[in-house]
Parts: sequence; C-alpha cells; structure tokens
Amino acid sequence: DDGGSGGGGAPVPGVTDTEIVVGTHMPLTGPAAAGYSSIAPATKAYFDYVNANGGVHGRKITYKIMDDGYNPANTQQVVRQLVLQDKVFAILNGLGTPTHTGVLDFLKSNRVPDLFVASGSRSWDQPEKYPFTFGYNTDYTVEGKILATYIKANHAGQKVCFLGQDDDFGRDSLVGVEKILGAGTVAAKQTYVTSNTNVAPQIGAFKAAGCQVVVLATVPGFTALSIGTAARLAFKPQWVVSNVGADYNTLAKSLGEAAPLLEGVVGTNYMPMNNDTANPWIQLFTKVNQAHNGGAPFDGNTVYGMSVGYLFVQALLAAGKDLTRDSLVAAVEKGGFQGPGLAPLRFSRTDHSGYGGARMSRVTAGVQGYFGPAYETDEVDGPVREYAVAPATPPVNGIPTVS
Amino acid sequence: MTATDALLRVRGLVAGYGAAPVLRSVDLTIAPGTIAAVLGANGAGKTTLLRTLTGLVRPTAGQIVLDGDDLRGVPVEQLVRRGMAHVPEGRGVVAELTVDENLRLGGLWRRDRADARRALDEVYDLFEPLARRRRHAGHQLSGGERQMLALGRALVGRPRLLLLDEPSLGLAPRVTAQIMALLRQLRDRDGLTVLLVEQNVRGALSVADQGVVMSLGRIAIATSAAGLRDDADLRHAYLGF
Amino acid sequence: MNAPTRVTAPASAAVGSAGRGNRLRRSTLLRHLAVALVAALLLVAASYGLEPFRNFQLATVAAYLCATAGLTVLTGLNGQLSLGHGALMATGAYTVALTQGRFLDSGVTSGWLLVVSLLASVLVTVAVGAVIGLAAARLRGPYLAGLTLAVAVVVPAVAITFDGVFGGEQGLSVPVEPPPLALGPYFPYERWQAWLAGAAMLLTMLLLANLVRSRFGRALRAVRDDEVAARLAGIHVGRTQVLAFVVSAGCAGLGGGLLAVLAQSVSPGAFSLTLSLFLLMAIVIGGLGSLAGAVWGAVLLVALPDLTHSVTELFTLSPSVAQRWEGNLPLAIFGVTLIVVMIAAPGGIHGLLTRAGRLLARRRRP
Amino acid sequence: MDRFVFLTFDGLARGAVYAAFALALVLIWRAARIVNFAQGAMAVATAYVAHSVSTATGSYWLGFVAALAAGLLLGAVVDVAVMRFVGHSSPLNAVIVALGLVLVIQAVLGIVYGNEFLPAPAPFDRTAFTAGGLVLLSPYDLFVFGAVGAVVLGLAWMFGRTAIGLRMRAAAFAPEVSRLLGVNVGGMLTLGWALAAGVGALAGMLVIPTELGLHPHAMDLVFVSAFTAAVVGGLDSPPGAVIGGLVVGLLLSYVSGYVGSDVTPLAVLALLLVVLLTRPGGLFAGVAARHV
Amino acid sequence: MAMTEHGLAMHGIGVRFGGLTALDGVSLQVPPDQVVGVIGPNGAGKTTLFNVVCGLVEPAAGALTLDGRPLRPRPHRLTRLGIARTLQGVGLFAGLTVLENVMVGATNSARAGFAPALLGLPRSDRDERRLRAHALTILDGLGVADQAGAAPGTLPFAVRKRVALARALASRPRLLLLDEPAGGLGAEDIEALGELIRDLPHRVEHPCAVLLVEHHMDLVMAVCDQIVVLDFGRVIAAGPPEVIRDDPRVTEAYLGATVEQSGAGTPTPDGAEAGRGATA
Ligand SMILES: Nc1ncnc2c1ncn2[C@@H]1O[C@H](COP(=O)(O)OP(=O)(O)OP(=O)(O)O)[C@@H](O)[C@H]1O
Ligand SMILES: Nc1ncnc2c1ncn2[C@@H]1O[C@H](COP(=O)(O)OP(=O)(O)OP(=O)(O)O)[C@@H](O)[C@H]1O
Ligand SMILES: CC(C)C[C@H](N)C(=O)O
Ligand SMILES: [Mg+2]
Ligand SMILES: [Mg+2]
Repeated sequence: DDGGSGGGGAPVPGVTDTEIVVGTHMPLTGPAAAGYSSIAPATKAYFDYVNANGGVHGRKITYKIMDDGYNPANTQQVVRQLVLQDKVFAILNGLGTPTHTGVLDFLKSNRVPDLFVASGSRSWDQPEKYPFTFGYNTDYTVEGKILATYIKANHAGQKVCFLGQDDDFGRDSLVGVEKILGAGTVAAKQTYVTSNTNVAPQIGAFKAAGCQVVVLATVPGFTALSIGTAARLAFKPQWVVSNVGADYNTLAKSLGEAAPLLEGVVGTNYMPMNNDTANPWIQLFTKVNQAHNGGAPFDGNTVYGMSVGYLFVQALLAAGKDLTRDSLVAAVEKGGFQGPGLAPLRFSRTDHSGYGGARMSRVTAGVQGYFGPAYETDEVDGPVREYAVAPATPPVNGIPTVS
Repeated sequence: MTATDALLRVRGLVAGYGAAPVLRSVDLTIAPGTIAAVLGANGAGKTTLLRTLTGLVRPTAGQIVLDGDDLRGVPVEQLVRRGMAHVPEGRGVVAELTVDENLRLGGLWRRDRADARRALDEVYDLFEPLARRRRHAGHQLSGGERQMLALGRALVGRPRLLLLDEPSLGLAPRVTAQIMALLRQLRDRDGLTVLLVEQNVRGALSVADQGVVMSLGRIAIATSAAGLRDDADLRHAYLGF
Repeated sequence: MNAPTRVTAPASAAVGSAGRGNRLRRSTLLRHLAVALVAALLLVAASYGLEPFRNFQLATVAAYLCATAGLTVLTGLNGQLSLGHGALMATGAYTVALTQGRFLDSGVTSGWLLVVSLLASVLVTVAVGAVIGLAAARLRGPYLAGLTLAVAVVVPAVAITFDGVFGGEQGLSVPVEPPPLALGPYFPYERWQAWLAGAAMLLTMLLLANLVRSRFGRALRAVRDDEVAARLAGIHVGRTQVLAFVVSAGCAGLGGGLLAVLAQSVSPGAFSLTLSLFLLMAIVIGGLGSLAGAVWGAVLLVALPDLTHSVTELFTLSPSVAQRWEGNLPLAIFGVTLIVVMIAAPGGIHGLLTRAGRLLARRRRP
Repeated sequence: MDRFVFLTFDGLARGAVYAAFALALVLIWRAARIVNFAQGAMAVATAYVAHSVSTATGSYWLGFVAALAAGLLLGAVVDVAVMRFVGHSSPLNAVIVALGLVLVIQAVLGIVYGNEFLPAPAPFDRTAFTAGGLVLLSPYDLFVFGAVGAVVLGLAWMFGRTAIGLRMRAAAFAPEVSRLLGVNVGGMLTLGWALAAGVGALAGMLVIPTELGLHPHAMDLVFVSAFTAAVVGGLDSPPGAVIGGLVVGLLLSYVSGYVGSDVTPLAVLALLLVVLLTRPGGLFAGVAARHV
Repeated sequence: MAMTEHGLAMHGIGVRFGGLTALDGVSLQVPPDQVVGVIGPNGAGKTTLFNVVCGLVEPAAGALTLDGRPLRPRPHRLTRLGIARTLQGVGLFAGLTVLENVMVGATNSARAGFAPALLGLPRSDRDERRLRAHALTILDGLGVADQAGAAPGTLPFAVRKRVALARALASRPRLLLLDEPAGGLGAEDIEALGELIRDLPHRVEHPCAVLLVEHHMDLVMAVCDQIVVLDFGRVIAAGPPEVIRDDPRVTEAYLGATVEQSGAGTPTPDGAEAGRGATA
C-alpha cells in the first residue's frame, strides 16, 4: 500500500466523514516548556468548542499534542509517529525553529500540510522549496523594523543597544533593527545563549557603554533576567522587547516582587491583549477557556493558541467539504483570512510567512496595553506603514463561517 | 558443659552464599576465657563460620547464642557493644583513612572515652610500626602493617570475644609470635575469649586451649588443643602433617 | 562451571580433518557471519511486515545500537564512564551532514556516496575519540565523568560559535538520495532506511563481536578489573584505554551519522547531554558489559518513550489536569521504570534473561 | 579595568553559588561514594516547598527554613526508600537510579506546580554596592559568601573533628568493616544523604534567585557547573569544592565578558582539561593510592 | 658492571616515600638458575623492592641490570623481558574466568594484531586457540584445570592463589617474582608449592629463576639457594639458608628470639586445656 503518503483518489489520511485528525509537536516538558506548554491545550480547547458546536462540515477535529521537550531528535520521532502511525491530516503550529526545521523535509516528502509554524523564523516562507509549509508568527525581522521605527520616533539621538539570542531569532531581529536605524548605529551588541543564565557581563557592558535604549530579542526568561540584572547594577534604560519575550503576565510571574521593574517596558504583539476584557475576541476566548480548558490561567499564550485554532478552522472551511491536503493548502494560499490578529496575514501563492506586522505595547501601572497604530512591513527594504484595517469582530457563535 | 559456662554456643548452623550451603550444620561451644583454634583445609568454611557468627552472612538455619542471648536479629553493628570483635579475612583496613583514624574507629562506640584512648596508646606501644605511621593513609601501609592495624583496631574495643581470621597471614614470624603471646596474655589477664582461624596450625595450637577442625562445612573434631597436637593420626587425617 | 574443559584438545590436532560444521565452530568470523546473516534475513522479513513508522523505529534502533554497542565496549567492558557519547554521535552526524552537503553542492549524486559519508563520519569521530581518549586514560571515576560531561555540553557551543560551518542552533539538513530505483518506484522510504541502518548496524556488531572475543576484548576487561595486574601481565593500560575510546567513538560516530541520515537533519539540540545520559541508561538497563545488553538498551531507547506515552493515553485527562499531566506523566512513568528495573534487576534485562534462562534449564534437567 | 573589576566580583558571586552546590555533591560523594545526579532536582523540589510555605505565610525565612528541613527529609527518604535497595554490582546502578529520580521529581513538580517560571525572591537586596564607580558586591552576595563559608567550616569540622564525621567516612569507604566496628552504616548513609540534600537545598535557595526563576529544570545548568567545580577542586575535598566553584564562576564571567557567552562551555572544557591533565584527582586530591 | 653477570642484579637501590626511606642502597643478584629469598620484618621494603623491579616504583638511587644490560623496567613490558610477578593479594581479574585470567597472562605470545582481531580472521583464531591450549596446559600442571570456567571470586583461596601463579607462569618467564605465595595456604598446599618453586629453575622447558618474598620460614628455608634479609630498607644479611638461620641479627630483627615458628616440638607455655573456666 502507499505507506501513508496520501494523494490521488485514495482516502485522505486523517480525514473521515466525521473526523479530522491533526497533530502538533510542542515542548510540554523541559526547560523550554515554560509558557509554551499552554499553547496547544488552548488550541485544543478551541477545537473542542467547535466540535461541541457541530464541528467543521460535520467533522470533529481531533488534536494530537505530542511532547518533544524542545529536542529536535524527539521532534523527529513524534512527527513521524503522527504522520506515519496516527496518519494525521496535517501538522499544525509545530513549535520552535530548531525543532521544526528538522522535520520540514520529512513533511514535504510525505506531502503533509504543515500549517502555522509557531516561530518567527523566515525558514517557513519558502513556497518553492516547501510548498506545504506556512508560518504564523510575525517574523523577527519585520518585528525588528517595527521596534526600531518606534525608537527612531521616540528616542531619537539616544544611544541604542541590542541583546539577542545567539541564533536566527537574535540575528533576524538585529537585521530588522539596523534596517531602520542604519548599520553601525547600534552602540553595543551582545548575545546570550540559553545554556548560560548569567547575563551580568552583557548588561554590565551596556551600562559601561552608556546605553539609553536596549532592544531585547530574548525569550521570556532572559527578558526577566536582563531587566532584573540591570536593576541590580542600577542601570535603567528604556527596554524595547520582542514579542517573543514581552508577555507581561509571564514576565511578572517570573520576576515576582520585582515585577514593578517592568513599568514602562515597550514591546509588540499582534494579538489582542489578554487583559483587554472589552475586546470581543478576548470575551470569546475567555468563554472557551472556561468551558473547554478547565479555566486554565488566561494569558497571551492562551490567546495565541486559540487564535491558531480559529485560523485553522477558517482554513478548513475554506478548503470545502471535499477536504484533501491539496485543497487545504490551496485554501491557505488563497488567503484573505480575518481574525483576532491586529496585523495582516500575508498568505498567498508566493508568500507563506504569516503575520506581517505588529502593534506597540507598553506597561503602565502594571497593565500591558497597546498604544499607537498597528504597523505592517516586509522583511526586506519595504517601508514600515501603518496598518489601518480595523480588526474583525468575531462571529456571534465564535465559529468562522465560509467566506 | 552447661549452657551457662559457654560464652558462645552454636547449634545446627547452616549458611552459604548461593544454592549449596557452605556451612552444613555447625555445632560449637566456646567457654569464656579460652582460645579456640579453628583449623581446616582451604575452603572448609572457616571464614564463612566467622562471617556467619557476626551476621555478615545470614544463616538459613541454626542458632547462635552469645552469653545466653540468641543473636538472631541482632544487627551486625550491635555486636561490638556485646563484646564481640571480628578481624576479617583480608584485614579490612579502611584504605582512605589514616592509621590513627582507623584505630580510633575501633573505639568509637565506647562510652568510656578515657579508656578507649588508653587502649589506643597500648596498641601503639604494642605495634611500634604503627606508631611511626599514625598520619599515613591505610593504603600506604605494607601488607603486614595492615594486619597489625586490623588487629590493633579490634583490641581498641577491648572485646570479650575476638574472632580472628588468619591473623598471621603476611606477618613476620617474630610478630606472629608476639601476637600469639599477646593473645595468651589477654586471655589470662582479661579473660579474653578467642576464636582463632589459622592456617599456621602449629602456631595456633601452641596457644590454643581448644582445637576445632572444620571439614566440608562441619566441625569434624573439637577437642583440647593439646590432644590435637599430640594425636598424630588426627593431625595427619585432617591437617596434613 | 566445567564447560570450557572441552577445548583441551591441542591446537595442532584437528586442522586438516575439520569438517564444515567444525570449521564454522572454529572460525570466529564464519560463526559471527552466520549469526549476522540470520539477523539480516530476519530484519528484511520484519521490514516487510512492519508499517512505515515501525520501520523507522527499527532503523532508529539500529542507529542507536551502533552507539550503545560502542559505549558497552567502553563503559561495560573497559570500565571507563562516558557522559559524552552524545557529543561523539554529534561529531558523526555533522560529518555526514557536511560531506553529503558538499557532494550535493558539487553536483555528484550516487547512492554510494552515503557510504563514503558514513565512513568519513567514523573516521572523524575516531580522531576525536582518540583525542578525548588520550586525556581520559589518565582519569578515573567521577573525574572522567566530569570531563566527558564537559565534552557533552560543548556540542551546542561549537555549533553556535562556528555557525558558518555548523548552522548554529538550527543545524544543517542532510540531503539523502531516495531508495535505488532497482527496488521499484513504490519502495517505502522507511523500509529503505531500516535496511540502510540495519546493514551498518550488523557490520558494527559483527566487528565488535569479533573484537570482544579476541585478546583485545580480554585485555579491555582485564584493565577494567585490575589495572596493576593487567600491566604486570603485559597489557599497556593507557593504550588499551585509548583503544577502547577509539573503537567506542567510531561506533558512536557511525550511530550519529545514521541518525542524521534517518532524520535528514542535524542540530545541536538533538545531541544534548540528555542523549548522552540516555545512552548510559540504555546500556545499564539493557545489561552492562554485554553486547546483548546493548541491543536491549537500544530497543528501550526507542520503545520506552513510546510505551510510556501509550500508557498515559490509557487515561483520559480532563482539560483542567491535562495541561500539567500531559508530557509530565510519561516522564514520571519513565523515571519510575528506570528506578524499578535498576533495583529489581541490577544486572539489567540481559542479566534478568540469562538468570531466567538458567533457572529454566535447571528446572528441566531433573 | 572597571570591566575587569566588575567581571571579577560578578564571577566571585556566581562562583560562591556554584561552590555551595558543589559542596552538596562533595558531601554525598564522601558519604556514599555516589555522584548524585539527582541533587539538582532534589534542590529544586525543596525550593518549591519554600515557595509554597513563603506564599502561604508571607515570610521568606519560614520558607527558607522549610526548604532546609525538606532537604534533610528528602535526602533521608531518597536513601531509605530508594538508594538503599540499589545493588552494588556496578557503581553505575546508583547513577542510573539517580537519573530516574531526576525524571520523576521533575515530572511531579511539573504536575504539581506547572512548567512555568515562578518568582524566586532573594532575602537581601541584590543591588550591588558601588565604590568610586566600581560595581562591587551586593548584600545578597555577602549573604551567599557567609552561608557558603559557614557550610565549609561546618563540614570541615564535622569530618575532621567529630566522631560522626569519622563514622560517615568509614561507612562510605568500607561499609562491611565499619559495621563490624559498631558503625551503624545504614544510619550514616541516611545521615549523609540528609545532610547532602540539606546543603543542596541551601544551595538551591541561594542559586535560584540568580537564575531565570523557579522551574523544575532550574538547577540543570547549575548542576553541570557545580559538578565541574567539584571535579576541579577534587570530589573529596570541601575546600576544593569552594575553590573549584570560585574558579568556575570567574572563568564563566571573564569568558562571557571578554569573549562571548556562547564559548563558555568550551572554556569549561579547557579548564577541566588543564586541571585534570595536571592533577587527575582535582586540585585538592589526596595522596595517590598505593596499588601493590 | 661486568657483562658476564647473568640474571637480574640490583645495585644500590634506594626508594623514598616522602620522609620515609623504604629502601636504602639495596644490592642483590638473582642468577638464572637459583631461587633467591627476600625476608625481613613487615614494612622492611620487600614489596617495594619488587615494585622497583616491575617499574611500579621509580628508585631514587641505584640501577638494575638484566643479563648485564641496564634495565629500565616498565610494567607492561615486563613479560616481554621474561619477568613475571604475582601480587601480595591475589589480584585476579574478577570479571574474567579462570581460563581467561591465565590467557591474559600469556598475551605476550599473541601474534595477531588489531585488524585481524576486529575482522575475526583465522590468524586471530589461531592465536586464541594457542593461548587457550597453553593456558589449559599450565592450569593442568597446577591441578586446577577443572576450574577453568569458574569465576575467581567463587573459588577457595588456595585455588585462587594457584590461578594467580598460573597467570604469572603463562608468560613463560625467565624470572618469576613471588610475593608471599604461601600466605593463607594450608600445610599440604605449601609443601606442593615448595616443590614447584624448587623445580622452576631446573625445568627442561622454560627454566625460570625465582625471587621469593615470604614469611613462611619453612618454605623459605626449604626452597631458597640464597636468602637476603632486609630491615628498614637495608640488607642486613645475605647468604645460604643455613647461614641465615643462625645469624643473630636475623633472629633479632625477624624471626624473634623466643617462640619458634615451627612450634610443634615446643612445649606449650602454660598447660592450657580446653574448657577452662573464666574470669568474667
Ligand atoms: N562470596 C562467596 N560467594 C560464593 N562462594 C563463596 C564465597 N565466599 C566463599 N565461598 C565458597 O565457600 C567455601 C568456603 O569458603 P571459606 O572462605 O569459608 O573457606 P575457608 O575455610 O575460610 O578457606 P581459606 O582457608 O581458604 O580461607 C569455598 O568453597 C568458597 O569457594
Ligand atoms: N606508596 C607508598 N607511600 C608511602 N609509604 C609507602 C608506600 N609504599 C610503601 N610504603 C612504606 O614503605 C615501607 C616498605 O613497604 P613494603 O610494602 O615494601 O614492605 P614489605 O617489606 O613488603 O612488608 P610486608 O612484609 O608487611 O608486606 C612500609 O613502611 C610502607 O608503609
Ligand atoms: C517558540 C518561538 C515563539 C520562539 C523560539 N525562540 C524559536 O525557536 O523561534
Ligand atoms: Mg578463610
Ligand atoms: Mg609486602
């Protein structure tokens, strides 16, 4: 038999008249699980909500969450298990750059739709090479450009410094920042590795260099660590933080009593703020969280996870009743999705890169809130423009309809 | 001999390491204040007997009575408090500790600190090579020095019943003789009881009161040492000379 | 107890007259080849019977087995503890990635190039192993553990510091040719992987089995048991230890290379300290000191996570607890299994089975 | 120059923390001849206890005391319930069991507390004193130095001067002989485990505030550094652990500061090579054993 | 040094351990056809002397020659020089069978290299068969061939000592260093051992000189051609057994004046009898 590689008139793997099986790989355990382990359950909760309301074209969505502990070797195993053994229809929102990079070729050769990868790397946007892979997060360069635009407008003439993770994340982000501020304008550039939790040398260097604005392309733990370390050294610059490490709840939890240090920290996001109870999406997701997620703590990752679920349901609906892998991919490439996101989703035949912008946020009196307009841009030399399209409102029953 | 004059009484002791028992049924009675030489060919079970007496090997059957108390269920580490000391085969010097620490270890359990101290000094007087090496680690000692250390350490506890497994192994004849004389002296002075396992048959019988010959896991002969010494037939049959 | 006395016959006696069966018994190579052949047939048969995912797992077992067998030689037979075998596997994996990448760049394509790459991975790892082995030969116990631990931790640092070559955190992809067309157009890729890895593994096991049965194998164990006595018996202890490291490293390199081929990618995260520790667990749980134990270990490395995951799937968790239990529960089960096996069967699975076998044999005899 | 002073003090402060944890490793090595790979996970578990107690009572110090008590208890329980039953056919068996414990402890913590970072407050201000523009140590660093110093002195006193210390060492080296000499070997082992885990708990309480936060894996990296420190110093020597900890702390700080954070593992490897190739038993190794 | 010297010779060997002088200007010779005994009090330096010959201890002073040629011994090259040694303990490889233990001793006669072993070539097989046959012959000669498959740990002490001897003999030495071979053995075994040792220098095949350290005086006196007495690291007497036995310095330092080892004939110091009553 065909060994699981779907196609032609054969039955579509993972799809029956009553069920669609989708899988993901996530760090549920291990050092990287902090924060991220709540994404997939949120997505699943949204699917359960949809299932409880009749599913998609009468099919219920089964979401198989596999723990890879953020270890690429485990990702290999669990994704193969999902595809070859559990015969999932698609992989959704697999998390992490190094982890997911390792399965791109495998997913491609098995023609498995690989949707909405949870990472801002630009690797997912290679429609020629990986026609079934699509990104989701605003990529790090786009975000860097937006952060730098803010700095240019509000901190002109000040000394800007940069701390980045020593991988694609940090590098792409720096590229974006320098595209706007100009090469050579960043006064001090430092990197860190996750295996070394002492950032005092780096922060000390910033202090010595007299930095006034520090851009952080850091994961949440290192954002908190950097801000805490700076406080110990009596160093108080303006922090401008990548969305990856800017979630207030996560940071405040990890800083504990030192949470007031977060006051004034600027970041970005492209999802509604979890604390924005007036936002209809937040209201919807809070409801789903109560009913189907055991009332788990409601934070940015919950919003993120449910948004992914919403987008996936939109894509399924767009793919039509005769669901195949090709029809799903075609539906995503057709684009035109409107959802909770504040920035445009850029999907098209030639662009697989996900969100293309973000909005600035700031912590004021212990509350993280947006300010200013949302922006959009590309990861090359395009300008950073305001994105004026008003956010969509959720459908009444919270489930997208065929557009 | 009635039950009360025996310091140690062993009945029907069976013990071993795996499927087949090494001690097949040992009966033995040791009177207080005597030296019993336990002899026998290699592999007869002498070491196993001593190890079983101190609980290092668990018996599968039989009874060990010390001073009227059944020793079943008494943890090994309690036996020194009942006056039993065992110098094991292979000496058991703690190689990583110094000579002085090894010796102190022998008296740690004692309440009477002052006497423990005195006993320690006596050992240094007795084994002069040890006195010269107080600060040396056990592993630096020569083979014979280790033997002295092991014996000295047991003496620091001022035991009533001393189980010695081949104490003459590796010792110069002069020291062997010295030790045998010492055993006699302790027996006479302090009423020490000794179970002396030896390959050095003549040396052992020269100090022993009682001669016990083991063979194939049983006590083949238990008689007076003098009797064993003088009975050429017995000696020939069991001890090969 | 009395088995080997059978072999008393002087060596000169039966050379010319030896029959076929006798030759088989007398030649280590032929005997081991025969076993390998049977194993190969079984492997091929199994690869047809199994689903693609199981074939992939089979291939993974084979790849791990190269490494665990090598580690068995080092730790089990020679008594040198290595917490850094993951790093040696990484060396092999990156070598394969770089050579395959180079082949692709220069436009040469042939299935056989993979053999060249794997060979290169063995050679490079042997060189690295020799260097580590030279240092390791001076160290004992926890000090050796400390050094090899540092080696294990160095992998990501090297990959990140020289990311121009090694691709940083993200790693490199490993271009691999599809199965040869001669096998038919629909030959499942996973079956091909199982064959590839299986062949390499059998070759490794064959060589190791030969080695273990030779005087070198004996020297390894002698050094483990008593270094001074071994030296006095004419064994160069340092050289033997380096040799063990080199052999072991070569196997680990091949295992890593195979993993890279199976995954078609390498990245530092896949060769973390955890992997090194798991390899060690595998050989101890499998049964330290025998190649059979290494086999069990490799099987466990692949099967146990899978099994614990399946066990957890038996419970249906409510969403409120699922968040915390999912992922953690399999880990807990895995940990408890390790502890229980280690306590109940300190000789590992191999020890348990031999004991059971002996018991059975004894029961049958009377 | 400023930078050098800054990096030096920063390195010493980190090093003191590694030293504390290395001491726990040395302790259990001396007491049971085991490198306890579960030490980090056990320390984290006690830190979670502290977290719970502090949250419930609002007092850091109650949590601190609870952590130490929990450490002592956990160590004893691990010995009595698990390690006691591990066979000695190979020293690796205990290592594997310890690794199994790591998995179990981390999983249980993940289940009970979740895999999120929780705040780990420091009992003293972590803002460094400055003098003439030079950034020196913080009150918290001084607290760490004090605590580590007290532990070293305490251990040195216990092992070198007390009967219990002698018993513990004897029981570790020669259990059978020690029993014959009246040493309650089982008790000594349990005591050793309890003390080691207690020191580990202290180390955890000192380390975690300087890390990313409280998390089941919070001590993973610290374990590697501390083990390195203990090996550099010589596993048998408490002062060695302290020196080793400071050396590792300084090295990491200088290398991060002058070269780059990513090469620190390479630097650690180089350090180990240099130290162990010249002194295969660590800096404070005792006399080499006589073999014949 | 005269080129005519045959066998092993030591010239003025000195060894210090920190502040402790273990050997001090020790000279002695072991001619190829003799059994030379070394006796002396505990800690006199006998084992250290062996360690010097084996290269396990570097002497601070003095030189060694073998057949007149300077010898800088290294432990693992020893068997190739034709020297073998037993250890004062037993020192068997616990994880190897008896047969394998002895085969390790014969390693120096193996010819196949690493590659043939790895490939399992007939060369390596032939080696194995040869070593095995040789080891079995030696075990047989010592009467322990029936234990070839046993693990050393399960054997009686006497058997283990014989296996250790077999391992040393397996390298076909020209000089055998025996460190307390009789320790722990029973009378019969010691007698057999004595015969074996006495015979070694005069065997037709592979005659072998012996340097013997032993505290069992009967054995030493019975087998040695020459005896060297060490005390505090110095040679205090040397000569044939008869001379040594009567040397007062030896008696004083080593044998002890009062109680004779061979106490069979000596009267018991006090008329002890079994079952004597006791003080408490
Ligand atoms: N740990 C063990 N495991 C298995 N068998 C053992 C063990 N120790 C001893 N034996 C066996 O038990 C038997 C008796 O041994 P034991 O040591 O008690 O004899 P012994 O009389 O002391 O001999 P020796 O004079 O050689 O010291 C021997 O056959 C020996 O092989
Ligand atoms: N490595 C060492 N470090 C320190 N001292 C040592 C070392 N090796 C030997 N010695 C000392 O040197 C002296 C000679 O030791 P050696 O072992 O040679 O004595 P020996 O004559 O063999 O004694 P025995 O008959 O008791 O075995 C002893 O006092 C011993 O303590
Ligand atoms: C998980 C992601 C949101 C960020 C992560 N650092 C990455 O690998 O890209
Ligand atoms: Mg014995
Ligand atoms: Mg000696």
